Amino acid sequence: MYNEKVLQHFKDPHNVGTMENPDGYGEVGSSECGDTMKMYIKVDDNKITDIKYQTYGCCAAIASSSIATDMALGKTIEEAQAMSKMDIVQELGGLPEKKIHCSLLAEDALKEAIKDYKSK
Amino acid sequence: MYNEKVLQHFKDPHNVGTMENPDGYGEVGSSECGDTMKMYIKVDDNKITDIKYQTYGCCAAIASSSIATDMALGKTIEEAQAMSKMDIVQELGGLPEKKIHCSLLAEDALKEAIKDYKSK
Amino acid sequence: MGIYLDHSATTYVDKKVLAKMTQCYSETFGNTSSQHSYGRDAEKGVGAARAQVADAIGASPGEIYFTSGGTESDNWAIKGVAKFARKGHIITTGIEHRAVLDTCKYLEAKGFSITYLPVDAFGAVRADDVEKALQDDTILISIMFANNEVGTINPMAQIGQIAKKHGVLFHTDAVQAVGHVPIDVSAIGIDLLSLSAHKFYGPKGVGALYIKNGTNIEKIIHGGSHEKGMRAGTLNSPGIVGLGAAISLATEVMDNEFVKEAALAKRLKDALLQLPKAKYNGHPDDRLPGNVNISFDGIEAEALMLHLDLEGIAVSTGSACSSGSTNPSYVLKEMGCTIEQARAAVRFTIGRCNTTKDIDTAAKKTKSIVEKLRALSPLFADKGEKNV
Amino acid sequence: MGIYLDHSATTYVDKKVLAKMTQCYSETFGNTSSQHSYGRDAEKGVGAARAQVADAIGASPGEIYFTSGGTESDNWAIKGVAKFARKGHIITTGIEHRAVLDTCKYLEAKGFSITYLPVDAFGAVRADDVEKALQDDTILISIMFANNEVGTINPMAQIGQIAKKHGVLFHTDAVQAVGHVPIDVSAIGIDLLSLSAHKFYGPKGVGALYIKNGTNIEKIIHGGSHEKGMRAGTLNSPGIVGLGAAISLATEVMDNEFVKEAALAKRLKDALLQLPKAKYNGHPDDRLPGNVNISFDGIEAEALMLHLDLEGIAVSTGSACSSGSTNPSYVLKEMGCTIEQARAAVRFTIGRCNTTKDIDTAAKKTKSIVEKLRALSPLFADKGEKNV
Ligand SMILES: Cc1ncc(COP(=O)(O)O)c(C=O)c1O
Ligand SMILES: Cc1ncc(COP(=O)(O)O)c(C=O)c1O
Repeated sequence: MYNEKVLQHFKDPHNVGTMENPDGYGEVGSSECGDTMKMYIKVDDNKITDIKYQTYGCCAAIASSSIATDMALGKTIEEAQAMSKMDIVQELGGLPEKKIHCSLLAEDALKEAIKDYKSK
Repeated sequence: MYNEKVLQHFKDPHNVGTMENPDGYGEVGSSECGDTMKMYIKVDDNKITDIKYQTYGCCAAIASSSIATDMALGKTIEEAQAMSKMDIVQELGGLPEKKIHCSLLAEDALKEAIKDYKSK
Repeated sequence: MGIYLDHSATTYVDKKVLAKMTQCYSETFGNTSSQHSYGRDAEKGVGAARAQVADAIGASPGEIYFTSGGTESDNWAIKGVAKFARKGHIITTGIEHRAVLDTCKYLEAKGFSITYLPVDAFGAVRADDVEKALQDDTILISIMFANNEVGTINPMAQIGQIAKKHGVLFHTDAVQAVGHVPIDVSAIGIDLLSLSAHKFYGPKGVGALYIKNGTNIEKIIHGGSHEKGMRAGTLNSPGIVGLGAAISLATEVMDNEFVKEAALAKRLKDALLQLPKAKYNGHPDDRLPGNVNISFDGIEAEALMLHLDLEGIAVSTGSACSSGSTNPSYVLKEMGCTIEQARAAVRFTIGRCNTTKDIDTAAKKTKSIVEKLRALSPLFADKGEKNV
Repeated sequence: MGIYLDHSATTYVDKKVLAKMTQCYSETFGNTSSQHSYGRDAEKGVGAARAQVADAIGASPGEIYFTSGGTESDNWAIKGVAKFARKGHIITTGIEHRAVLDTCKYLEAKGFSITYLPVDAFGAVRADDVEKALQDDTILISIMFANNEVGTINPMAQIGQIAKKHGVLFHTDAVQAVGHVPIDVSAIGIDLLSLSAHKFYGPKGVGALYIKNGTNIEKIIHGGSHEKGMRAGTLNSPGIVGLGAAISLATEVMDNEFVKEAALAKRLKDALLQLPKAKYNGHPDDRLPGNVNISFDGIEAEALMLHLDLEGIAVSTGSACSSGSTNPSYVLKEMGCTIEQARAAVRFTIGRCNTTKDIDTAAKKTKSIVEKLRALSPLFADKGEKNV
């Protein structure tokens, strides 16, 4: 049901962890399925230079978190803000239809973190 | 479903045939299932000395006809008249329950033939 | 080894099909609902089978629902449509399999009205009759593709057109036809089609119902979300894999088998009709290739069948003398046969394994047994008449 | 080779059972309705299987009706009794399999009234509650023998006595129990019992319904006079022979298997409960021997299950995040678990092939994956608390 790339990210997710004094912090919970994510970003010169997260959720949620943070790293704030859940799903090479909503968690957490950064 | 003895009589029925100038003749048709039997007897000194029949019917009807005529041969008229379908079934070593009624044909035909003989 | 000439009753499972099933019983044995690799492997097998079944009848895989056999498929199609509609009129025929007839009788007792169409002397429904029977509240036409006793094939394309023209759902019990004659549900205009694996060298206890996308039908087995929530129960994946393999194989060999079986059937028919007073039942051409059904005047079919059995030859009879009353084939009676003719009818159904030698042996034995039984029979007097 | 710890989902078919089935698929393949030797041989196999099933549960062969599996048996038992009664009240529980629950919901929509009894924290129904729920118009009590998720066994003897005392029919879904724990329908006072072969090393797609002689029940599949006119359809004789062989074998090895599986389950449980914040679900003693169900705080069961799968270990989870909403196990919720606990529950079900080594490997891998997932989880903070 999950493709190889999804399973790879699920098995060894990238960028896992927390951050002391992040420039931006976002926390979201999916009302749909109870998945939860905390995201931490470090921003330098309008670019995301470090990113960390913790995720509680299924395989799709974990893999989406991993690849979304990979994708965001190095991007400008504007570029990162433009990322949608479908970009994440595409980068993963697809998710089962029922699981597509799980990737929204990463999109939302990233947006929250950026919002927090901007508000400072 | 049928035992060996039944199948043996069915395969090679005894006493099949017709008779010129029988001493008694009976013809019966089962209203239940359309089976038909014609029976011919020769009587000498109150004993059945020859017996022949034709039967249209299933395996149980044919086997019953065969063994019933075997049983009747050599019997006195009174003994033959006393034969019931259950005697026939027993001599055959049993019939499937649904098929027990088929042996009535032979009993009835024999009784008809005896009646005909007596009426002469 | 015996000679099996009862392939319409059931078939053995083809060796290649069985090998696939065995693998599935012992290795890819997972529950298709499980998300681990055992479950995914089982699901892969079921998915492939779904595509194979769809391919064989011109459907798409999403329109194939697996069941426990032809009987359940028939029950589901008819009750499922009736339940959705809640009330109305159903058109069927008097020669359907009991899985259809008894289901219709059950619905009749529940307040549905049913028309049982007559058939012609060959056992075929007239398309005209179907159209004439239509009512404003007709919810379903259920007419079998090919009859199980005499093999006659109904005018499916014409009936399909009528159903489409009047917007009425069309179900066909194609249990005897699938795997033996070409079927294209969309070309014909079929909305629901029942099939069963054990009639084409697949396993018993597994079948399918084709449900055209968008058809208004309810489920009849509740629990679980299997088969898109339409048929609950752990999927019989080995059986389904067997069904898929069997239908593919049947499609592959269909043309050759048709020609072979039809030739053997003709050979058997020609040999048996040399007997006087032997009546050939069913359509001369529009019939299943392997079916030969003949009434031998003056004999009782069960007796002939059992004699052949004692010689190692398996055939079948429509009628059976049981429970104190004979039930001569209602199919033959509907076709206008007398009760005597119906009681005298024997069905030979030729299959993949049969050879010319089988047929010649069967014909020879049949002839001598018929003669023997006729000699025993008070009903038969050969007056040298021609066959009818 | 992987480690299969999902035997409650389904089992592989035992080699000896499969050999019997294979013989039946290719040699004694006749239709049991046929009167020739092929049919009689098939019927002999089915008759023997019927006696084997009857023996295993303390019934007589005439009380065993073959079906397409546990789901159909459950549907038949409940709808069949309801149809006969026409109206009335049914008592069941909130932790039944969906084959029972969905059938009850269907009947509820048709006007029957249903009581869904609660269970205690271990997942067991209280016999008292059953008695209290009885109404004048109660037509059926349907309570599962053992639960499929947590393995808890219900107080069957007490419920049987209550049913008998009040003259109410008693059905039990014993799909998980048959072949694993001793069952005697007459000693317990069961009127209807569902079982399914694929839960005890028999084939999928075949099951049985025990119907005590004299029980008022209607059929749900129409057509043909198979199974004394109660379940139409060509008998799945190879499947039935497999069911018979499997149930005999299961009865034979039951005592040894029970002891072995219970010991392995204890070993696994003890190992896993070394993890902090791991909650053992279900009854400590009155449960199926091979079942271990544990909630690991702060993790999502699907993630644990998939990680184990990547390591070749097959386990199952009650909950699944699908269609935009998580459906945490209703069984665990009924037992009083929080949604988080329900989402964190993983079921290990040990079977005939498992070894101590399997268990130790599974325990080790599970522990390290749980730790890894907890490190990833924003919800888990190990505060060194004791397990509950
Ligand atoms: C025309 C027809 N319909 C339905 C059935 C029932 O199919 P199954 O035996 O798979 O239940 C049969 C065969 O038994 C059949 O010949
Ligand atoms: C308790 C219980 N009842 C019913 C069923 C359904 O049985 P089947 O899969 O044979 O339809 C299952 C298993 O799937 C079960 O565990």
